[in-house]
Amino acid sequence: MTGLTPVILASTGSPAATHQGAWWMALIPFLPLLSCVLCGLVACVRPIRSTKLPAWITVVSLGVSFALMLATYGQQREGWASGASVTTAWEWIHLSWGHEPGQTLIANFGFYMDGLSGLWMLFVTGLGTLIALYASEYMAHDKGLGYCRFFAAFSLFVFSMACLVMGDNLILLYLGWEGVGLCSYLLIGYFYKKPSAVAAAKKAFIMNRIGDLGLALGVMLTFFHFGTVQYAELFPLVQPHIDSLKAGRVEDIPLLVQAIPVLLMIGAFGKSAQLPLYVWLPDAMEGPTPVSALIHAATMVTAGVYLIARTMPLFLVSEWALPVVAWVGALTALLAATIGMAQFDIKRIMAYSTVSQLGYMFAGLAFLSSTGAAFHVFTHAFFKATLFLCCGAVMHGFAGQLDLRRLSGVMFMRGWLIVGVAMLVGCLNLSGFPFTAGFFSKDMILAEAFVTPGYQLLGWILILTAGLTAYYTFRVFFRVFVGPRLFEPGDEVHADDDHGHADHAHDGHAPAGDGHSAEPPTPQPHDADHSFHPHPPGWAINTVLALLAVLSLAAAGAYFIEQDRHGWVGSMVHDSTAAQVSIGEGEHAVHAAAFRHDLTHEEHAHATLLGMNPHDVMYFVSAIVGVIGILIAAALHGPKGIGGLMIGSRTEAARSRADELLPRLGPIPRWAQHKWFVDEFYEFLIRRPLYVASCIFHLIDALLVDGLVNLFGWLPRRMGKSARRAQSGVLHQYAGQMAGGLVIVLFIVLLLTA
Amino acid sequence: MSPIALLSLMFVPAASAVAVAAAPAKLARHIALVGTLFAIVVGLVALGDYDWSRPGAMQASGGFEWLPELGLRLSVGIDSIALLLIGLTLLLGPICVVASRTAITERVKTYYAWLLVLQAAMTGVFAARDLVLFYICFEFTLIPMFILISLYGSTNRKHAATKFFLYTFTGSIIALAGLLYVVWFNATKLLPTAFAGAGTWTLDIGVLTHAGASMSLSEQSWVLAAMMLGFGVKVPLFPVHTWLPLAHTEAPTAGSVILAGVLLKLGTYGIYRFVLPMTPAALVEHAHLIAVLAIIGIIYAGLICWVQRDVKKLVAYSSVSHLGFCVLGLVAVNGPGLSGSVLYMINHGLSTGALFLLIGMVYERYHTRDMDELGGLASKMPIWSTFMVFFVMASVGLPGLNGFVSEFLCLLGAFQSPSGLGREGLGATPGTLGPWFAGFAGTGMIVAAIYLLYMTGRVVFGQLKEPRGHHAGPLPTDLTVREIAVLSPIAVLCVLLGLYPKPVLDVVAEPVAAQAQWVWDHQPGATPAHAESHGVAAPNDEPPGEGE
Amino acid sequence: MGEIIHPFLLYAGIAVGGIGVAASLPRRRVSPQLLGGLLGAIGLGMVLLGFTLRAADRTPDQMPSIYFYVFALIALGAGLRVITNRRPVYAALYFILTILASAGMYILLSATFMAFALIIVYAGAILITYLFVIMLATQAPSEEETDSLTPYDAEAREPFFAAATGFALLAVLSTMVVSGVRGLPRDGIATPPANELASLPRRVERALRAAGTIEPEEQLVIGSSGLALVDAQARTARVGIPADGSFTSIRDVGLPEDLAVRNVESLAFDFLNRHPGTIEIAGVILLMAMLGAVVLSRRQVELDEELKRQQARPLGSEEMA
Amino acid sequence: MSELVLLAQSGFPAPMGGLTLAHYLFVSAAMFVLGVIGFLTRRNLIIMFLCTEMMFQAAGLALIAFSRFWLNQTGQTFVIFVITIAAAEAALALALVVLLFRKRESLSADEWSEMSG
Repeated sequence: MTGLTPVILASTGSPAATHQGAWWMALIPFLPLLSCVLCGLVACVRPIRSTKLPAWITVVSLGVSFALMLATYGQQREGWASGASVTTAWEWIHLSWGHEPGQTLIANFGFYMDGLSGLWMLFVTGLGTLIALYASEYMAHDKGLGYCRFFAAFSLFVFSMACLVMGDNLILLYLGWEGVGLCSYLLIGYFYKKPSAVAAAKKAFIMNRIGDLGLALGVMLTFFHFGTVQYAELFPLVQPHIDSLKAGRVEDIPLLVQAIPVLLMIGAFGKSAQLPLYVWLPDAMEGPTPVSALIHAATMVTAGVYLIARTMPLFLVSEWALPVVAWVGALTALLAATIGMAQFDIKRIMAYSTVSQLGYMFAGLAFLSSTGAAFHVFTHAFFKATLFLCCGAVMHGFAGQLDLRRLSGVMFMRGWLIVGVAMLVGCLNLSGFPFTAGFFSKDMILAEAFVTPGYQLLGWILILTAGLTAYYTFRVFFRVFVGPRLFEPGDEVHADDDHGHADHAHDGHAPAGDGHSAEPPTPQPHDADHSFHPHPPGWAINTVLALLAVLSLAAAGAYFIEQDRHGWVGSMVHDSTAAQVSIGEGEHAVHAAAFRHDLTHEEHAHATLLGMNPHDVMYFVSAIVGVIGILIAAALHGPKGIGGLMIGSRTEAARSRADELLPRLGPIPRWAQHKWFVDEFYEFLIRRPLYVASCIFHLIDALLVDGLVNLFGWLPRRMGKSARRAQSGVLHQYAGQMAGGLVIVLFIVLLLTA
Repeated sequence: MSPIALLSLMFVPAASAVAVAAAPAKLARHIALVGTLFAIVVGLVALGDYDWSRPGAMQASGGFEWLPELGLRLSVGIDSIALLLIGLTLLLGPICVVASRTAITERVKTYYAWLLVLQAAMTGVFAARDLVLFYICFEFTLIPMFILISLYGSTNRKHAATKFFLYTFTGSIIALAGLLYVVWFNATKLLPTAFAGAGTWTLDIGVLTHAGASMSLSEQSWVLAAMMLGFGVKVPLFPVHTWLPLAHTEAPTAGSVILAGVLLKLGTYGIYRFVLPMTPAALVEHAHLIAVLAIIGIIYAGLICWVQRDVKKLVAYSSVSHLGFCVLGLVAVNGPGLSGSVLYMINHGLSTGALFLLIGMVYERYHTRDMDELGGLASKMPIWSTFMVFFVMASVGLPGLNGFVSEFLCLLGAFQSPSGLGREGLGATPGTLGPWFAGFAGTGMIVAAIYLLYMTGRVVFGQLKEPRGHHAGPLPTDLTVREIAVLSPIAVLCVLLGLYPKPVLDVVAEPVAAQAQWVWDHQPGATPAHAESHGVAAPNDEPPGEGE
Repeated sequence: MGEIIHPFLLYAGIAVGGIGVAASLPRRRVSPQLLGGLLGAIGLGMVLLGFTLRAADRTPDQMPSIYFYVFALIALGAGLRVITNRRPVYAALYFILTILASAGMYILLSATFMAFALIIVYAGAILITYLFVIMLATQAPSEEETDSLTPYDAEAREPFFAAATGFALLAVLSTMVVSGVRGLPRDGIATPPANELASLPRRVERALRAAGTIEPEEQLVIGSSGLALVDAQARTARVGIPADGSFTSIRDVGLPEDLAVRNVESLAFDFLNRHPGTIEIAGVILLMAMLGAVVLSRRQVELDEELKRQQARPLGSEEMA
Repeated sequence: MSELVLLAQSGFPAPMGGLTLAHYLFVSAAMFVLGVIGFLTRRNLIIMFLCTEMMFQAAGLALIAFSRFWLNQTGQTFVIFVITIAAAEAALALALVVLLFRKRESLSADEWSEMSG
């Protein structure tokens, strides 16, 4: 033991110092849980089952939660600077098997509120409310049991997410972690009749489970080493290690402690869809679009970011954790962007862009820019939700059509303007167009890559990725929303007539094969199908989209509030356990790896990019890269003459200059379109061998293990069978055996007595 | 709480069994239901006297002379762990009776009578403080189960019943040999001055516990091997598990529920009650081996689940996988591990029992459990599907439901080890295993997700698929009120134990800590000073759970 | 072994006897019964001669009783005929002969009561029952085949194997006999005889009066246990004159030399006094046998054979898993 | 007191007369073996029972010889018992034989082998 004494707990002013929170803070998670139960009850009552009641219950409860969160913010914002507030609902796990430290496991249903949780909870509940409102219209065709199921799971998700974010210990975080996984499973598999949806749900859950195992082991190791899993006790115990890091004594930090973040990180990779566990997220687009927007874009997938930010002190003291996070993040960002460029399903493109952006956030964390990562999470939540909801609106209106080659000029159709504008706003944000929110948050991360020693290469990779992002984002926009008006309805066109029919799988994306074929589909003039008319979104969807578009632009404002503390987000993050590494701390950020790096390379010059301060120059670099990306997209996909741009050339829905260029690139686009065959790779390298192993085990079990048992049963049976012949039923034989036996026995007696 | 109360918990079902046998067949199930409910009432009344402040003590202990010439006493007594398991047994009683209503239509009297006898025997196992009483009850569970399987099972029932009987019987005979060695050792090798009861021919479990701990390491190892073989078959541990899928597949629904719910726990309870305290040194010495078997079981059985076509067989194999965690926690011999295991016994009984009930309900409607013939039942049976997903999630170990707490604690217990990866931290709990064991066992969580979701994906979700030539029976498409009533209490308990396991953990903590302390105090070369370092001041002279 | 019988004589005799018995067992074609009987007799003779020679070595003064040899030869010869005769009736009759010879040997052994009981119960009752049953249970001879010899009577089953087993048993048994007898005194008597006369006061008194040893007013003194006061060696008895429940002028008188317990008396004494439980058990056994015989011989409902067989099949053919 | 008197006192008037226990025991053994051989070789149920009776007889002879040898009556008492058993056995066995004969019209023991394993 290294003399870790509880004295540290007493150190006031540390971000880990806690004070009692208001009781109603516990309502923030439990209102959604109540809503979940109520939705379940509604499903049981036949007369009200097929109304929109579940949606309203959910919207109201989430709204109240959001209001409570705002109230909490207002009440406690000042307090967070001196420490988190904790509200304990009840004791959950409290097991004591000795009196020494480390022999009591306490994990309460306690809620921990500091800047980081506050930030997350604000957008979780806020976006949750908006998206629930959106979904109330979006899912209206499925009123009945499915509707109840959807909103029950939706509410349960918010509850789980709240537990994840607000939990005051790692085990409650784990509860939320798995809980959001469950809800994700249930909602991806919402259209349970579609085999692809069921498979995607399963894949998501299992992939997440792999990560969860890492997280669980990390939690156990934390408890094993520190004897507690409660943040309030844990982080003070980490402090000595950070101190020894600052003092340059890296070797004083035990290996065991360094292993904790490595395990936690696996969990984060799973939940946030990073390499190598990212493959579930694109498939998760099988779920209804609001789900994709809330869970698979805005909130759940950022849980990994939250985890790392929350346990940043642990990550700091590890030599390997943050570098791995950095590389994984950057490579994921690049890989996902390349795949996104080659997809045709707009929702999938958005999914890959999510993976890519998450990569940015991870890289940001690894560059010790928790603020940057958190800010990107914050802005990303808004603009990605906007993007997804726009895609959803398109899908809703065009009967499930998502193929960008079959849609064109949607923005100029009647009633679609709001959708188009919102989409444009989202795309600009995603591309990092100057002065949008995405622009500022992305820059923060990119600049930090050049500030932190040893990460320049990653910085360039991320800049390249930013360009690619701009390209594929606007590829969607140019193909689908502008240009000549044209559409083909999706495969749900006939189901349009019978709303509410259970078989009606609304969100199906383009039929399998279409998404993968390099050949553009044969355009079919829409008037060939007289029965179909796209129906523009209703008030709920429009309101939500408009609101979100505004919010996603307004999010940039957060950058300018409290500029001295790196914006509003920065100030929030600063008042949390992630604070140690917020930039501009005076004491400059260090972590073990960087420290090593410094030791080996004696020169500790201030980092520069192109000879200037990275933070300043990055505005220009990234703006230029983004704009170039947009221009390329416009040139390759943009319609002729749109918005005064002279470079566009597309006159038909499905034909663009890009299609002519594609063959020249050889097989690479095809490979990218097939997601670099990663799924197949996993299939052949992991799933298939595992399945074969299962079959072999099954055989072994039946033949060898059970065979041995049967052999043990067979032997006496065999012996009995052979001995059975002695029992012939013939009296003489028995008598002969008796007489012979008598002779033998007497003979033996004689021998013994002689 | 008096021993009379405990004995009456055995007596009530037994008397009801006689009543069922005597009454007309029409009344059989009503009498059985009343009997099991009455047993619960008796249990609750008796619980009023339970002293919650001393959960570790053997309460209600006492008994009657039985065959004094042979040293036999009808002595009973329970600590909180036995209390919990008896509670589980009592709870499953009426559930099984109600669940069998439509499934069993022939030879009704025999069925319910044996079901009740089974309950009496199971209660006896948990309540017994006398070795022979324990063993008689332990073995007596076989006969009713054998009859339930061989008379009311499906096609291959005779084979399954015989295999079940012979397999577990052989195992427990070997365990008995080990236990009798301890009896012999106590009577002949120990001086009467060693402790109260030493040097006499006694069958008192408490005395034998003391005697076992005084054996030499090699003796303990042999006794350990014998007992692990016996109890391991019952659990079932990896290489001796093959009777279980067969028995489960063939057994009637209620039989499966009891088999998974309680009978398997007899094995883990035996390990807890006998193996741990009687052979402490050998257990710590060989814990690795047992743990490796448990881990192989977890992964191996889990993967086998994946390729099953029969839903019931899948769940049966999942029991093998799940109980691997339980054994892992037991052999880790520390607070979290043991608490987790005890909790696991309860939780597995609830969630797997419920899964068997659900499968039985589908089987009653479709007369098949083949995943190739069934699918997408969510659209036809939404209530059933909701329950199914719920219990699958409980079984997967989703936090917030019951399975998680126990699974996590088992793994946490396995994680703790003084010989782990450098022990600089506060993790001062002794343990026999180490992080690697927890890591490998943890992959079982992934495997569990794989096979259970695979099953859910096929049976609950997907396109509706019904067996060809299916005719709707007398039962409605979705669950009836009776079936919902059967499942609901289990579901409620699952949520309660998942969100608020504290009451259970509280009562479990003390006996479990004493048990672990006992084991660590009886290591070769363990001194009170050593015991001090484990966090308990006084050297522990009382066997865990001794004294009223 | 040498002091009881020469081993060669014993084993050679047994072997010759065995060959004789094997030869004389009924066989379908040739069964040289005469030769077999002769060989058997030679074997028996060799063994008995062996015993007698050694016995004579030790007590040259006593002539062996010729009756024993006669009875032994008759008993065993008739026994051989029982097992070799093809006709059950003759076999039963020969068995009566065996019993009679045995009874003779009983008399030689001073077991007179048992000898007669044997003849009455065995030869008289049991064997006659056998004869009845043999007559009852014989197929009526058909017209063409007056001399109906059933096939199962005509042929012995594995005669050589059986004879070999049997005579191996004999060899082992006689070896045991010889080695067991070796250490015992030649004529027995180790235990002092039980003072049975004490239990027979009236008979003793009658003998004393007949011999005139006591006065008419004198009576045998009866002890508190109801036994006469006869001394341990059965030489004297105590007599006295009864007066008011007690005896006066008590004296010991010698018993007559010829006063002896008769065989039947001592047997009855032993039987009733020392083995009362045995009688009870024997009675119960006889009762049960009677009940059993009644139940068995009652005419039963005739079930079709095939039907029964089918009913029996499922139980018999049940495969153990 | 002469040996004869002693004998008489025990109810055994006659002397052994140059014979030994071994004589009788051998004859008894030989008779027993004849019974065994008969039981093994003959197929007629009645003769088989006769053979068992012969074995009883042999046992009785040995018991009487022992009784004489030890000068007590226990052996003879036992023979009474043996005769009782023999009678009971004869009654039951013959009843069975009659029963069996009624079923199969044959006395062959080979006819009855239902108990084959």
